[in-house]
Amino acid sequence: MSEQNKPEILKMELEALSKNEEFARVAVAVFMARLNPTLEEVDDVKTAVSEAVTNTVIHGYQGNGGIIYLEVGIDGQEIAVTVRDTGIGIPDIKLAMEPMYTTDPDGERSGMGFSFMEAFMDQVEVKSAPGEGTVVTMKKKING
Amino acid sequence: MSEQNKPEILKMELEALSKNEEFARVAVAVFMARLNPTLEEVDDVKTAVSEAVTNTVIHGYQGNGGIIYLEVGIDGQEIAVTVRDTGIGIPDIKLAMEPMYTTDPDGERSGMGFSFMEAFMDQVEVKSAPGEGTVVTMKKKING
Amino acid sequence: MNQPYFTYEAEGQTLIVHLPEELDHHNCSGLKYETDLILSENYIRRIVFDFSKTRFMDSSGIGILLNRYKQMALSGGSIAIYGAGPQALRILKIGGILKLMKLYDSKEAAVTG
Amino acid sequence: MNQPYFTYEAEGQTLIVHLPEELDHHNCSGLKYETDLILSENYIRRIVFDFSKTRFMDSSGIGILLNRYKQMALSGGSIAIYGAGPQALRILKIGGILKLMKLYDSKEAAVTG
Ligand SMILES: Nc1ncnc2c1ncn2[C@@H]1O[C@H](COP(=O)(O)OP(=O)(O)O)[C@@H](O)[C@H]1O
Ligand SMILES: Nc1ncnc2c1ncn2[C@@H]1O[C@H](COP(=O)(O)OP(=O)(O)O)[C@@H](O)[C@H]1O
Repeated sequence: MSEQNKPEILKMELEALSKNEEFARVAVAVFMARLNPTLEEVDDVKTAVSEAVTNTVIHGYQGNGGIIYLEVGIDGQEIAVTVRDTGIGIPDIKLAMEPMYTTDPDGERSGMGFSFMEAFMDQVEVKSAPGEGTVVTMKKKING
Repeated sequence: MSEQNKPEILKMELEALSKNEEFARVAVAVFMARLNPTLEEVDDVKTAVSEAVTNTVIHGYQGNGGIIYLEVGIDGQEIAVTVRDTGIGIPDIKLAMEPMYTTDPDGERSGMGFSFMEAFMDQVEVKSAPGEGTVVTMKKKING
Repeated sequence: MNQPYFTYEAEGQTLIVHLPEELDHHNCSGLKYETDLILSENYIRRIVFDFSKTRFMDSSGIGILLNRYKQMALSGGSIAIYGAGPQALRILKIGGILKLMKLYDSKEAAVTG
Repeated sequence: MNQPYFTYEAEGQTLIVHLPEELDHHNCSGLKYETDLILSENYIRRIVFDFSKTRFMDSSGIGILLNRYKQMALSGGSIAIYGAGPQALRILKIGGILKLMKLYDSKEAAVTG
């Protein structure tokens, strides 16, 4: 197998600061360039990453900071992004994933984060335990 | 202290593949954007990162792959980049850092990697042990 | 990282909000406070959002639009949008915003209505 | 990631090498083999390196230039450069290349010498 085709993985640990939301989505966009994605595919993944990372900052760590664990796997033409936090966790995942559902107190959130992840990726899986944290895994086939 | 001024750290683990040389330097460039660097300062850091990462791929892991550990710290206006491998290590660091010195067998290397790191960063520190690996730490004040 | 923040412009009873290049949670943080202040001190009948610099937007942008929509709906005012590029347009569509706010081709058209 | 590789162009006894956007170890990998092949099959008296697309270059680029310089010096040929932007220019200077190869303003000037 040539260097081109082997499965690859990138791991990042970044701080749950709102300014890292942009860094995270741009880093994933740069990394996935090797799949020769279309501009629209890059935007799709950037948006989904932005949603998941923003959620760790606001909801997982409630603005108090912490570490965001980001993993990007590339296997053939599929990209898998995992965003993990060790924050407060989600008591009811099904409810949390409903469109427009938000626990945001200041009312500026739309509750559409999970809907966007689902709209822009082929597959979204959420695992969470209250008090332990949340893992969001998203996959998408890049046709280019 | 506001979110703007706290020391920050970013950790990455990426595979020692030559295509990750570009990813690494671009990721660091994107991360340091928050310091409002000049274009020239960004190029300086990109070049130094490219040298250190390329060395892990070619020399540290001798083209056989492995993990590159990249850390970027920001403290005030100073950026610190650490590039670590667990490869073959460097028997004589002083010799290795001499301009034009290279152990490259196919003769396409210039032996200027360390010289460039020193030219473009304020400070370069190399720690290495044969059979254990190499750590290159580079610092630069960003004036913007 | 250029133009990270909102800039505001008033034209009569219309408030024009120039959105940043990256319309995400980080860059949205000050908007609620700032627009609340402007709306409380001025008689504003219409808010026009200028997307012409915006290259990226996520659901945080939808949140701020929905909330301004509710504010204006309460006071009988209106909201318009112009300048959205392909990425923002997709987000605005999927986020249901285009059912609530009219999209115009230019600033002039958006202000006039 | 556009234009990752070298392209070659022949003009009489001159070989023009169009360098990639990112002139690093990854993108340099095929050059030695390719130029060796071209030099062995053609009578080349001059190599002209076109930097006009190159936005980034590191010491890997210096390595390939120095080696082509040695090859040409052995056969009595020459090397020229054109199109270098600010980043490449700094690297070429610090790498000592500008003492060995002449820098021209245009392709025509570089080919003519
Ligand atoms: N990483 C997380 N940690 C804890 N709770 C989360 C996390 N991600 C999402 N949630 C919960 O799920 C809800 C819905 O999330 P989402 O659909 O992204 O909308 P929004 O971010 O606008 O609230 C959030 O309001 C929050 O209660
Ligand atoms: N990470 C590393 N692991 C092992 N050896 C290294 C490493 N980095 C540098 N070296 C040694 O130091 C020498 C000089 O490195 P450098 O100045 O970057 O020049 P070049 O990469 O062109 O050889 C290399 O040829 C190699 O022998």
